[in-house]
Amino acid sequence: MAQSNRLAAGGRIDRSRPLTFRFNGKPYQGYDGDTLASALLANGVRVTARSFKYHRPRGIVGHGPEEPATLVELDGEDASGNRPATTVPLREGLSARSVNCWPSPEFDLGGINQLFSRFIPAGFYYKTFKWPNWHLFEPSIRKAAGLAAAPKYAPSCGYFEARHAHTDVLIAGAGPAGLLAALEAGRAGKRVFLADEGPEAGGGLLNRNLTIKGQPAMNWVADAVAELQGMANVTHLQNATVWAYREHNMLIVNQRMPEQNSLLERSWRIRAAEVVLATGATERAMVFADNDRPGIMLATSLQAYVNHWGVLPGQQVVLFTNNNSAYPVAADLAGAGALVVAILDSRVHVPDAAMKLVPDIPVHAGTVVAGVKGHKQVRAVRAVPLGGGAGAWITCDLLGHSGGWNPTVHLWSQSRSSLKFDETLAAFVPDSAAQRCRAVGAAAGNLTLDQIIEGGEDLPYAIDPLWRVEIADQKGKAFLDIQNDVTVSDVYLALREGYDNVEHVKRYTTGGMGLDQGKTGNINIIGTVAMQKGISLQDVGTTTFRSPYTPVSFGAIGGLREETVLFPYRHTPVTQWNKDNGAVMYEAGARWRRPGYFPKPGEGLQEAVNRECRAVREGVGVYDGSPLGTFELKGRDVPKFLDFLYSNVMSSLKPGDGRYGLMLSDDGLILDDGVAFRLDEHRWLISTSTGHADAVNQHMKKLLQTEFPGWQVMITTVTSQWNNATICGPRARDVMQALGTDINLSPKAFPFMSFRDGTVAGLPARVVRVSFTGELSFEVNVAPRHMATLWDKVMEAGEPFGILPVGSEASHVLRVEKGFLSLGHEVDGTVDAYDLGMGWAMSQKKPDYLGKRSVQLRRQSGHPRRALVGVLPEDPNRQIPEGAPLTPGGRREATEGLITACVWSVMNDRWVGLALLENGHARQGETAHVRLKDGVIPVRVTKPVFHDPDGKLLRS
Amino acid sequence: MMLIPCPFCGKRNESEFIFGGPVGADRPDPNAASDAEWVEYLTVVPNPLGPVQERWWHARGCGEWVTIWRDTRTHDIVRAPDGPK
Amino acid sequence: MQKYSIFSLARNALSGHRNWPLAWRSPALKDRYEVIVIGAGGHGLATAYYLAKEFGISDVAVLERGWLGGGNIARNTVTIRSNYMRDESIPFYVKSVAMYEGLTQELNFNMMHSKRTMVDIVQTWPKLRELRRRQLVMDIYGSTYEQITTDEVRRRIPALTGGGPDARLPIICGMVHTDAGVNRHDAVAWGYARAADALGVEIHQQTAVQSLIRGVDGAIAGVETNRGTVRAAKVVVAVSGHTTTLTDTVGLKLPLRTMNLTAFVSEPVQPLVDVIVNCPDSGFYFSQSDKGEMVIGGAPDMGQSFRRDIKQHVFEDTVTAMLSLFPSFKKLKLMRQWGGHLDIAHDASPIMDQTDVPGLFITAGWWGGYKAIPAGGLTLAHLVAKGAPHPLMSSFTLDRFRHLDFILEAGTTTAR
Amino acid sequence: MSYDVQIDRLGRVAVFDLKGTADAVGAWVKDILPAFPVRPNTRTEKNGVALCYIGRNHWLLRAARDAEERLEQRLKPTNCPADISIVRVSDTLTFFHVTGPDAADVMAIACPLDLHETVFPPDAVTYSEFFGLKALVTRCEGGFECAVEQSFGDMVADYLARATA
Repeated sequence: MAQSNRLAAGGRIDRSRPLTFRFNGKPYQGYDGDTLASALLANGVRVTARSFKYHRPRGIVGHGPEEPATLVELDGEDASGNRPATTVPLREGLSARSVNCWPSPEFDLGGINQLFSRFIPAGFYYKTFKWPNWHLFEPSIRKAAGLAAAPKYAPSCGYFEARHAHTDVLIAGAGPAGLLAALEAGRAGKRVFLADEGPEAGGGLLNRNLTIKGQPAMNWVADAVAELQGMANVTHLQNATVWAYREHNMLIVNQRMPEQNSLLERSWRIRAAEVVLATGATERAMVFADNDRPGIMLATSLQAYVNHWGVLPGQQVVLFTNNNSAYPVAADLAGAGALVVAILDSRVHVPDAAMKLVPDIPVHAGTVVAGVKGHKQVRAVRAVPLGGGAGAWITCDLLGHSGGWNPTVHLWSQSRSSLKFDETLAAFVPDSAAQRCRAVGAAAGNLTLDQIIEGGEDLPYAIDPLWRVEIADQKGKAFLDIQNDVTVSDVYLALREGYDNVEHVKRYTTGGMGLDQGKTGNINIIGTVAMQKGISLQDVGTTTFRSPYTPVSFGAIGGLREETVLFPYRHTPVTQWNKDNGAVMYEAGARWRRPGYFPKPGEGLQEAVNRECRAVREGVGVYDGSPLGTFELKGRDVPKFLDFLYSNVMSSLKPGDGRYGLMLSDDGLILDDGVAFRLDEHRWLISTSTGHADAVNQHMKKLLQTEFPGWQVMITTVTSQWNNATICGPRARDVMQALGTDINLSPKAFPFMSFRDGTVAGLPARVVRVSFTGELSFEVNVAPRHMATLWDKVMEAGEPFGILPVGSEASHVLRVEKGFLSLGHEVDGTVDAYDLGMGWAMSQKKPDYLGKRSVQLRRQSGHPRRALVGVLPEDPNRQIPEGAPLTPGGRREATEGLITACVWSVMNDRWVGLALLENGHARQGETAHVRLKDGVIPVRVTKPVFHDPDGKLLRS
Repeated sequence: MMLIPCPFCGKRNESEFIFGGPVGADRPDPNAASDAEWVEYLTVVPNPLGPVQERWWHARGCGEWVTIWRDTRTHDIVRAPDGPK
Repeated sequence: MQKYSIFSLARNALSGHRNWPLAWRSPALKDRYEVIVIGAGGHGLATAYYLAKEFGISDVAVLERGWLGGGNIARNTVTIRSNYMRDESIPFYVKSVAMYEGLTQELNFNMMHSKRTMVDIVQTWPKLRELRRRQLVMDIYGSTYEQITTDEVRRRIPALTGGGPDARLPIICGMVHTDAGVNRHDAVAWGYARAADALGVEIHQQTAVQSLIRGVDGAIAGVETNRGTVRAAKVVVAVSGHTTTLTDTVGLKLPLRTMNLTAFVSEPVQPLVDVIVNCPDSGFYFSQSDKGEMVIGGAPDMGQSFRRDIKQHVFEDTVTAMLSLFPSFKKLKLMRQWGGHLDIAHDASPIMDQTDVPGLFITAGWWGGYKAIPAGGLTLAHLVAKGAPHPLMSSFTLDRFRHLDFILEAGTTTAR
Repeated sequence: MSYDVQIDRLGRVAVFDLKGTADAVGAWVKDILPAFPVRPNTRTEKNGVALCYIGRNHWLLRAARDAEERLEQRLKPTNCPADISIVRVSDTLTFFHVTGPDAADVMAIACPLDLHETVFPPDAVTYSEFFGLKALVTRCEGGFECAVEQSFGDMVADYLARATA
């Protein structure tokens, strides 16, 4: 397994650590420090991919994240798809496959597309595949599209992590400019965070033979890294890509291969006081016929393979450039033993400084490449004078081209900072900053080392832009976007058809929409559009740079935050008891998990619920009411505050008494219902429904801080300071007696809607007489520290009376039998208190309270209202699905109401329901019709109460 | 993720806050306002291409209701209240 | 209008595709039109097309400050569905879905409409109750919605391996909306533009309306643009998030706010999910594009915004929710993300109406307005042409606010 | 453990919620309180009783559980004047200690605050987020103390375990 293209010496690889890997099933060998790309080139592998649309053979083009051509899919433990081969670090046993071709890139059946490529120009699918319809074609199109296979499993071992970080200066990029910025800030004692996407610091210096003050530039890099290492205030990460620049100077970094082996990737959310973008520059491609053939690579990438990886990808090299940067490349290649046949320079005058570097290499000024021989491998290129002419074929096995350089402005642009087109550099460069950030080094347009660091020696840039080669008799596709197979003629077609905005061109041709986001090609598309329309590149403008800078795995973005962080869960001290006693647990709003019902072995939901209901109606039951929202209000102005907050009057309450009330929003919708108690002159306790506790808290605080800042009302949330066991049913008083209490429980001494403090079962307790079941109820409130004890004692004391725990399903049945309101069911934003038969709760006395005016206004409109009614299906054994619509005569017409609840009533031995029905109050006794898909259910309209209509029991 | 200046706690992550809506017109006297005035107060809020006054509740913080001016084009917070005396 | 077909494609191939005509003209801007439509987005272009096609009004100028099809239609998640809850909404969306299905043929432009059904993943009982309620009302209007078991959900969506019995929010069941589909958003804009142009409608890009002009009688008289004054007795504002920016110039007060909604796509992968997956309890939805990308949407950002950016915490919540149900996506990569702004009415339902300024029409408050483009364009054109609301949209007028008769839909896909 | 930390879930702690102006509260119970902290989100301490200034006119009094009854008798929550509010809230919070060399790393996963000692000194105490929940964060011997709403205690314990597993 000889590495035929590996140089005898040189490169930043560890030749003492050979690694074996597989590519498309074949075994190869490389070295530690290689990327998959450098190892493949070392092994002389030329065809490494097939293109997306035409399935043309493709090789490796670049050496970093800009790589447009060779995407691979990794197998095994680190399976992941669509990875540029140039960014895959080589590991022992690595196994990779080319994407997008079958069975292999050497012999790809999809290559057939090349034959009818002329029939599938840009946007062809908008014009055909219409008849008979898209479905006929979609499956095959979908199969053909899509690059790698989708991941099948989550990583079987290891985990992702996301964390927060804060820094004075965040520096993106550890090339010379980034290192300089880091040293400066670090020495000044600032907190510095330096992140670089590569495995090693140095940026462009890693790939070139440059000197600083006469010494190899990489020596300077080593010293800088060492000094930063010694600073406690500096965090320096490699393999860490800054991929997003958000508002308020928050940037996101994706770190691969972090120090902890079980950690796959780490996501950093970094808040920086200042940001320095030292993201370097990306070499861009030349555009000429068949510029995508394997063996045609970016010039500086060739240099990188020689200097960084000790690989010489070919023997006979031609270079094609419009700027000086190809000349050092030629020198390095020649130095590595390659035969540099010629440098073709589209510039008419080549600067002497460049010529000096290559005394023995033929340089053809004012010359371009206008054609390529070779299909799976470049064999010769056609050199033609800029003005046209026959030209000559030059034999070679490698073509390096440099269309100039683009400052890497992705993050700059993401920050909303502006770009301008610099005519001398023929590139878009940072203009004015929108946030506290600055660009430095090549990212700022300082493309040569001497501009960046004192004593740095480099050639001047000297570009004369050439956006595309235009030679009359040029044949073959000239690619602007190699990854998406977008050619110059595609752009012409788009313009010809009127898709002439750069965004139209991008969307119509898909140019720049690949995984590489057109890092090497977009500028040529813009240049081509500019030339074609005869306007400046500034006026054409760029398309939006969007995050991420390079693709990021979702796992890292999610980090450890799994669904429980998104949907937290809350427990009461009785939760464990519930589980131990076979409760089926549900989500009960506000993140509480509560028991739905307590089935006995072999018992279904309905039997269990019936059993629990019968216990409450005929004996006694108990439920854990802890999740109810509870707030203590204190201050002189609480009474007037509550009178504004609730639709009914609360200020008239005497200490020790409570009242049920409704809260409305100011636009007249029902916000919540609950009970308010007056503890003493200035202390009040209010309870809210479980699901709305947070909303009510927010609502109250907003009113007090923004509307009535002068009012003296102090609110303390005590939901979790009080838990309660609510004992309900005809035998509830007996159970209370059995528990033992110093509170006089007689109806006279302790009437409905009042509370008493005392001890129950020896525990300090506040007992409240409210009822959500319609039965005699005692809500025994204790501190959570006592709740488990209380619960056990209640079950023990209740045992002789057949006490049962009651779940939310039975509670639902019991409240429906009583016609008690449930916000989730009867209140859907369309009804008001009058519709619900609770007009009594709408105070006429109070001149103003939240929602009063809006309810009046809404009722003035004269639109028909839907009122709460009871419904009895004519067939007592016919259940009605909750939510089912009521329509006139059950016909297929607009609805006139809906069933809000329907339960099996053990007391009535039939199904009973509640409904919102148009003009319902006037329609009692009539028949209404529920419309189902498969029929109509006639129902009798009744009052919305099916048990103890006068409420004697709950007051008993 | 913005940094919202809480007068009590200083700048904090937006995720500590709950959005409290833009600041609309003052609540008119419901017994004096016309129907149209009442509806406008309830439903119409300023929606400028520029600074808007809005409220954020420091729910996972000190509980302060913070009123700020924020530019809807840039999300820059252009005016914020002072802390407690 | 040149007929697009496999034959025209073949014919043009032989001439190197050098003879394709312009998809739309770039005519000179006149100083007066019968109708001005502001905004060459989905609703604007559709309205212009139906004005010409259905109501014979072709003296129409569509004024676009940027490039046609560059509004929210350029950046949305192309979900087309009619599973709403209220009588006011369902028939409108049923019509829109039906129109979309015929649009490729009508406009002779391949919309790549893929009627691939949507599956709602139900994880809480209140949500199931709400969806069941929708199901039976939808049935009245012929919109399909069927409950399926969790096993069936997993059979249809093999990648859905989360949400098991021990999950925080276990999957209870699924609801299948077979009418739902996706298509190619750019094609919708370009198809309407091309067809409207062929009927005589003028589309003027890079023509920014700076303000509206009222006549002495108070009625609308035209618009001021960066290219001068253009007059018309009827002006339609179809600019999504920027509605109030324009109506403020004539002192109109509208119950609208502009909010930012983001979306993102994964790297392209081989076909994996062939339905639209919607997870209302978790707060995200996605479908796989024909190119292989997962196109994913989540909840809107809090607060008004014209910035079109991504809120990291909102984005992370969406990703986290997705990974909880689709753990294998941990290895999938984010390829691109973006934000778009849209305006939302006080009751979160759309507004299509003539305003208090006679002759000034708005179509706004579209909260997921992509699915509404065909019906929205048709019914608004009806309103503009006839001066009376189309029966399908008569509830969406401003009148509902006069007595606070809100249309409260729990219908947005991202309600969490 | 990939992080070198210790996670402890504390037993109940005595906590009282005090509201009202410093003057008003001080007038009622000055003798048993440490000096009122002046800077927001800081705390003072006197013989085992910490006074945390955690909101406008809002303090938390924190002490060992055995001090609870004694403090309650002195504070007399039910008798205090109208212009102040004193409520026993010991049961509403569950306390965790994250200590050890990597404590800051674990905190960085759970909490968005900048906890660098230059920004978050030893006497700092504040409400912030902890795994997305409202939490009271402060420093303790060798690390950090976080208190969350008691009913979320199990969840937070679970998440701390995951973050450090």
